[in-house]
Amino acid sequence: QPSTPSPTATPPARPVVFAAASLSTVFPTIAPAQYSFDGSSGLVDQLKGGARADVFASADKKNMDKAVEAGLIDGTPTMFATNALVLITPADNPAHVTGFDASLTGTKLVVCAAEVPCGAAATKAAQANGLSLRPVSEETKVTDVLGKVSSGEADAGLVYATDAATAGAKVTVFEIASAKTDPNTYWIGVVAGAPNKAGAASFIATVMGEGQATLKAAGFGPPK
Amino acid sequence: MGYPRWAVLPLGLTAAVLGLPLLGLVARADWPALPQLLASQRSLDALRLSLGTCALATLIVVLLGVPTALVLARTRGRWATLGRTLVTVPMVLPPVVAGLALLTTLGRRGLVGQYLAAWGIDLGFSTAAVVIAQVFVALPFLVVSLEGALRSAGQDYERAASYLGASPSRTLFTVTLPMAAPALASGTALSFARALGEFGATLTFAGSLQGVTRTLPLEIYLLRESDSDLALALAVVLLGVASLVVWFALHVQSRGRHE
Amino acid sequence: MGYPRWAVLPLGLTAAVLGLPLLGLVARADWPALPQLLASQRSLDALRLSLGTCALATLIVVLLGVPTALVLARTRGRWATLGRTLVTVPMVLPPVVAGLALLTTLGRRGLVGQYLAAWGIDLGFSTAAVVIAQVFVALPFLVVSLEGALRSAGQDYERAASYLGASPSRTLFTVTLPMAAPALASGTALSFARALGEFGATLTFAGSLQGVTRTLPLEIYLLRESDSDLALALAVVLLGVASLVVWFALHVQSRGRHE
Amino acid sequence: MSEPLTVDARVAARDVHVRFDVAAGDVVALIGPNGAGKSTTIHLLAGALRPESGAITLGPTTLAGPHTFVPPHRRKIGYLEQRALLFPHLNVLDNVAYGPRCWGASRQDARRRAASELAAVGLAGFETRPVGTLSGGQAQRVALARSLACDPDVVLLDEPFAALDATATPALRHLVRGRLRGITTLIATHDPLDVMVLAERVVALEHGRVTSEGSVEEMVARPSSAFLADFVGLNLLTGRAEGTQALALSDGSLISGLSEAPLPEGGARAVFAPDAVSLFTTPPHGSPRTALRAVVSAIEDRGMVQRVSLLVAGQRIHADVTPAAVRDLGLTEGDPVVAAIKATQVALHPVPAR
Amino acid sequence: MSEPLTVDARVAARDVHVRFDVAAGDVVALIGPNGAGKSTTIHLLAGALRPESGAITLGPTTLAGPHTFVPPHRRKIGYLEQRALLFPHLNVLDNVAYGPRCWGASRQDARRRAASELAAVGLAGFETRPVGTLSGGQAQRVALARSLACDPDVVLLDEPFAALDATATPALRHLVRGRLRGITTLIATHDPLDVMVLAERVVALEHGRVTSEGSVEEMVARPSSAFLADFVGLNLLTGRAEGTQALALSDGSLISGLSEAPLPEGGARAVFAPDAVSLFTTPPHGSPRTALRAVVSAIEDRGMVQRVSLLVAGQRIHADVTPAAVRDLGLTEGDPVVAAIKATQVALHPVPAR
Ligand SMILES: Nc1ncnc2c1ncn2[C@@H]1O[C@H](COP(=O)(O)OP(=O)(O)OP(=O)(O)O)[C@@H](O)[C@H]1O
Ligand SMILES: Nc1ncnc2c1ncn2[C@@H]1O[C@H](COP(=O)(O)OP(=O)(O)OP(=O)(O)O)[C@@H](O)[C@H]1O
Ligand code: MOO
Ligand SMILES: [Mg+2]
Ligand SMILES: [Mg+2]
Repeated sequence: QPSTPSPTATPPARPVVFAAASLSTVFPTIAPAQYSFDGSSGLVDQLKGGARADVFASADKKNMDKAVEAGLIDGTPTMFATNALVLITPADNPAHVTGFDASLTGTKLVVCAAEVPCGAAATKAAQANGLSLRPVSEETKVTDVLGKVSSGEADAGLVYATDAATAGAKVTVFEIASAKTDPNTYWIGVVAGAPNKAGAASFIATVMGEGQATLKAAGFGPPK
Repeated sequence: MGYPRWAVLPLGLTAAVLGLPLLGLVARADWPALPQLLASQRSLDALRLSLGTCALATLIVVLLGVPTALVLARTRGRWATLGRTLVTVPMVLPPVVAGLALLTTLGRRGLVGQYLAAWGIDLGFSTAAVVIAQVFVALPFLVVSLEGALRSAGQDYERAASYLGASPSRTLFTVTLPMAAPALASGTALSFARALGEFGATLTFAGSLQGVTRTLPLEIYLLRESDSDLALALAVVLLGVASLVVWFALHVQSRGRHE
Repeated sequence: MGYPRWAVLPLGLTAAVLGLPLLGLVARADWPALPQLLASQRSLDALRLSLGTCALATLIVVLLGVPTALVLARTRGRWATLGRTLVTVPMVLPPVVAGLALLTTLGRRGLVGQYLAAWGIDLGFSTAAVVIAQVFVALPFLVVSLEGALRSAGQDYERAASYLGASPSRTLFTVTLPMAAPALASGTALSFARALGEFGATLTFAGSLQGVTRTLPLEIYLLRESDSDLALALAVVLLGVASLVVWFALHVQSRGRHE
Repeated sequence: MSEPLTVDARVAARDVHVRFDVAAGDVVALIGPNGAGKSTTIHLLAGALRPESGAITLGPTTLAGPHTFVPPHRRKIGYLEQRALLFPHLNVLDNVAYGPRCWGASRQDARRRAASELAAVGLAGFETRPVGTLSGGQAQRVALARSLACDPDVVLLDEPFAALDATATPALRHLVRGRLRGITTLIATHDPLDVMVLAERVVALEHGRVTSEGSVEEMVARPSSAFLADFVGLNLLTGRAEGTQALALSDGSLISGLSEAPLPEGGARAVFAPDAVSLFTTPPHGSPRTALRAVVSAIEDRGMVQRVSLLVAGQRIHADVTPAAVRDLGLTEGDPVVAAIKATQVALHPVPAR
Repeated sequence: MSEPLTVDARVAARDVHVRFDVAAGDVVALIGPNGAGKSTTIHLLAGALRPESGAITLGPTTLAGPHTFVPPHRRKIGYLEQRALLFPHLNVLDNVAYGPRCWGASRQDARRRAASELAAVGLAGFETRPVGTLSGGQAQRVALARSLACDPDVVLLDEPFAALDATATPALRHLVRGRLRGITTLIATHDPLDVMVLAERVVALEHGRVTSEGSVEEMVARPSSAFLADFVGLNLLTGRAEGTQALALSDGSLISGLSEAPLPEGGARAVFAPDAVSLFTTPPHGSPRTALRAVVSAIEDRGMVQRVSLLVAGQRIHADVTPAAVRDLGLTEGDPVVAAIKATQVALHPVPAR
């Protein structure tokens, strides 16, 4: 993926940005920076371990809260995007799933484990729709759910809209109405003791500003 | 005697490199929460599943790996080098890629899996898939380490056995393997350890369902999402179990040898 | 001769178990996209970084691991068993846990890291951290496999050298190691492979900064977020590089031996 | 049970090309200088080496040929190498029991057999010793017991006694001799006594080729090369046992000597060194028991000694004497002399029986 | 350069407790049956084994004691084991050059030295051979060259000639003899000839204990155990060289014999077997060169032979004759006799020099 530098006011030096892995495609197209991508909780662990970073972008509120609690964030973090859960099936939909409904019973359904953000969202969605899900696997990463569905290994899975977007034609997408109203939230903040505070601030400004269009194009929803 | 005295310096460094992080792990683990954690059904399920699948995977690894190591050690020239390269290379795959490779091959629509599926055999999301993933990542370790030892040891004693009337099979079981016992034991311990720590391939190929496919490393990974310190405590448990198994294997082996 | 004829059956199974997934990988990779992928700065950076750190890590592993294996192989009793257990056990850690262990020990606020930080040495998230992570996961493989071979080989030739006036060091370099060359080569290949495939510990301990800590497996991991087929193509590149290195090591080694 | 052996085998890499036959049940000594190809030949027979061309047959079976190769473990051989190669993970008894187990004996039978073989080599009581704790000679004896414990069809011995202590060798040689009766055997050896005591025929190798082949008698009487002459260095007279301590030649003259066991009736050999033969012009009166009428057939100058060839009852023997003695006695070819040999310097052996 | 050696060492696990001294430059033969402790003693001296109690000293240096232990590589020893143990990854030349390299020679010097040692054992031209391609005897010769190539202070030989072909042994023994001049040496051997030709003193071991110790002469004259008597089996007379082919005893009588190299002036030994001694009542006229006046001091019945002990110029020798001969000659103790020995049965050696 060639990264096109955005024509913002160039800060003195590129900030170091710790960002959730799900942002790895979109962030580099928003602004140049030194990126380190990992799962959000992994990034919190790294920050606790003394990693030098300027910006932390988390894929959920829980991990951002953990960071704040640990005194790793300067000031208050900002929500910069949302991401709604969707149901996907392989392109040919072999189990004839009709949506996030009873047609899922008896299919090979994969979801995220309750511990990870997409899993928590799945649980909420199931409750909202009065479904009791019997998944064959509770994945630890949303990419693994996507991988199993797009390879046809599983009949259906719950992923974020952005993930479904990367799979393109390999999957069929069913929107979940309840999820749209209560999406997963993305948060960003300046890391306490950041060596490049100016760079950090300008990076966040870019994300909140012209970055929003890029995020939208990648499937993210606007911050609430 | 037997080694230069300066060798204890690198030995000490090795002890530091390997030992300090383990110490750090133990120091940071959330010990008070451990008893409750261990009593939980999830942890017990994961432990049971891990031990069961690793035992089975190690058995399969030994059954397949020992003859493979033997043939490779006794073959010379291009083919042997090719075979040894092929056996070594899977070790290099990041576990996630290994899992993807298994998925594209044995998955429902995979190279081989589609025929298996037609026969009604569906490996996906089953405990069998966990074992397959473990075998795939652990097998090279046994083969590579045993092969090196067999090659170093030479064939004098095997020839002596054949003159006494021992068929190649009998020679293998009564001479080659007993004499290679230290290497076999360490190769097996290596494979068991690799299988027990296996994470990425299992996750990608077999999924993660409590009691069916969620082994201890997967459980630890999941636990980490909510509480890293608790996850570390469970990792220490994994470490303890592994230590016991490995220590026992080495102990039995060293007692079995005549001094 | 040299092995029972039935041994080719498990050999074939091993070939299938290890070979088919590799084949599946190659079959599914997004080949047309590969040239462009390889030309990208990110891929090149990752490849360069991986090869450099692995070479350095393997060097350190050999420097530390060979004397350690020697001492362990030449020591008997409780201490040896304890030492061998300690060396084997880190292999069992899921890589992510290994990374956490490193972080809690060598990180800026870690057990040891805080003192290093006071001296102005900051290991975290630097290329040095990548090498340390690789050494931590790869070192046990060399030690365990070489130790088994040295123990099997015995000490007759080393004694002969000492009678001729060779100090333990000289004996090590002129007799022990040359005679253990096959085991040393395979142990080194094993370690190199393990370091090249290392992913979880690196990610956790060293982070994932392009050109600094983002090695090939990390790049593959990231690429998978957007396009798994492209990730597989890069994995095949990793595989190719590893094959070349391993094949070369084995080839040189087998040419160096007198028939 | 025993079968004839034919060997015609080439190993180009070692520049070895050997061709010879062994009759069923014969004991053949393979002799030759270091590097002559003795061990290579033994390896060919054992199946450790496959001939590049030629064939090796045992009775009706082709052991090795252009299209066949019987692997070592299907050849019922008793093979003792220069190195003992005892299995380090088995104790002494289980080492010896290994062969019988391979050929189908029950664990108990194999152990019983092993214990008796061990006793035969003088190592009763060593059964449970780890082999790593044996002395060099003890190990070699265990290896000997091990190689004989599976009733081999063909026995291959490669310098079997080289590591044994001198006082133990005669007894073991005697034991081996008894055990080889009727078994086709090849012994590679550097010790002329092995040849005289154990073998019927000799195959001499030099530079990888058979340079001479024949009965022990022929080789001793007419060594065809310098090595052979040097190697043999002993006189051999064949006759019939006369009582248990003497041997009668065809002309009725008697040779007194000593034998390890009482001589059985039938063919017997008297073995003595050329330097044990004293020459007199008239029969002396002294301790030497044997005084043979002989005719000088040749005198060869060998520097410090003169080798006098004698014809005794149609057989050739040699006497080594100093040049001074030849001068003193005025010996020339054709002279009749009396050859005196002390009985204590003559070893009597039965002709090795098929 | 050479130093005296004192040994007082115990290895309980092998039930070995040996105690003996070796004077500087002496060559001592270690003899004893299989398992007696010869190799164990050699291991103790080489440093392969540490004594559980006692001490081993070389001149002023304590090699092993309660608080000291000099490791093998700091002892300048030339050690040849029963197994050749040539380094399989080095060629023949580099195997031999290994020792000199260890002791600091440049690569070139070490190779030059190695080449000459190889030539000395008759293996010139084998320099670049991989050791895996050597025959058993060739390998042992290379090992001998290797152990002597670093100018050792103490030489330890454990059955050095056991694997060599019979025709090559005398030459090598001669070579070793020359090389050992002035070097403190221990030879464990089963071959009486090694003792007679190479050694000044003998230490006899049985069941891990020194059962007898003394000069070769004393041991031969008065063997103190059945094993020794059996082992020796040879007569030894010491005198002074008289010309190059004879030896004069203190009473002036001469013994003719053969020697491998011309005898130097000074002390010399005549070695011959008891069965080579013929007894006469009057001097006979025949080929035997030597006729010694002797007195019968004892007659021992050994079954098939009678061992007649004789006093010759104050030294004791034995003659083995048949019972019939004793009867014929009517021998009893105190009788004067003439002992005749053929010169070709007498080996003359210089007394091994310090
Ligand atoms: N593995 C081998 N590869 C190549 N050549 C070899 C090998 N083994 C022996 N040779 C060579 O083959 C020839 C015959 O060796 P062989 O071992 O048969 O001799 P030998 O008669 O048994 O001698 P010895 O009395 O020393 O045991 C020698 O020149 C030797 O160097
Ligand atoms: N490694 C060992 N451990 C325990 N006992 C041993 C060991 N090596 C030898 N022995 C025992 O010690 C005793 C002395 O053995 P040693 O090897 O010294 O005998 P040796 O005199 O050299 O005999 P040989 O003539 O057979 O070589 C024997 O009883 C032997 O079994
Ligand atoms: O990369 Mo995430 O934090 O699992 O969405
Ligand atoms: Mg040989
Ligand atoms: Mg010995």
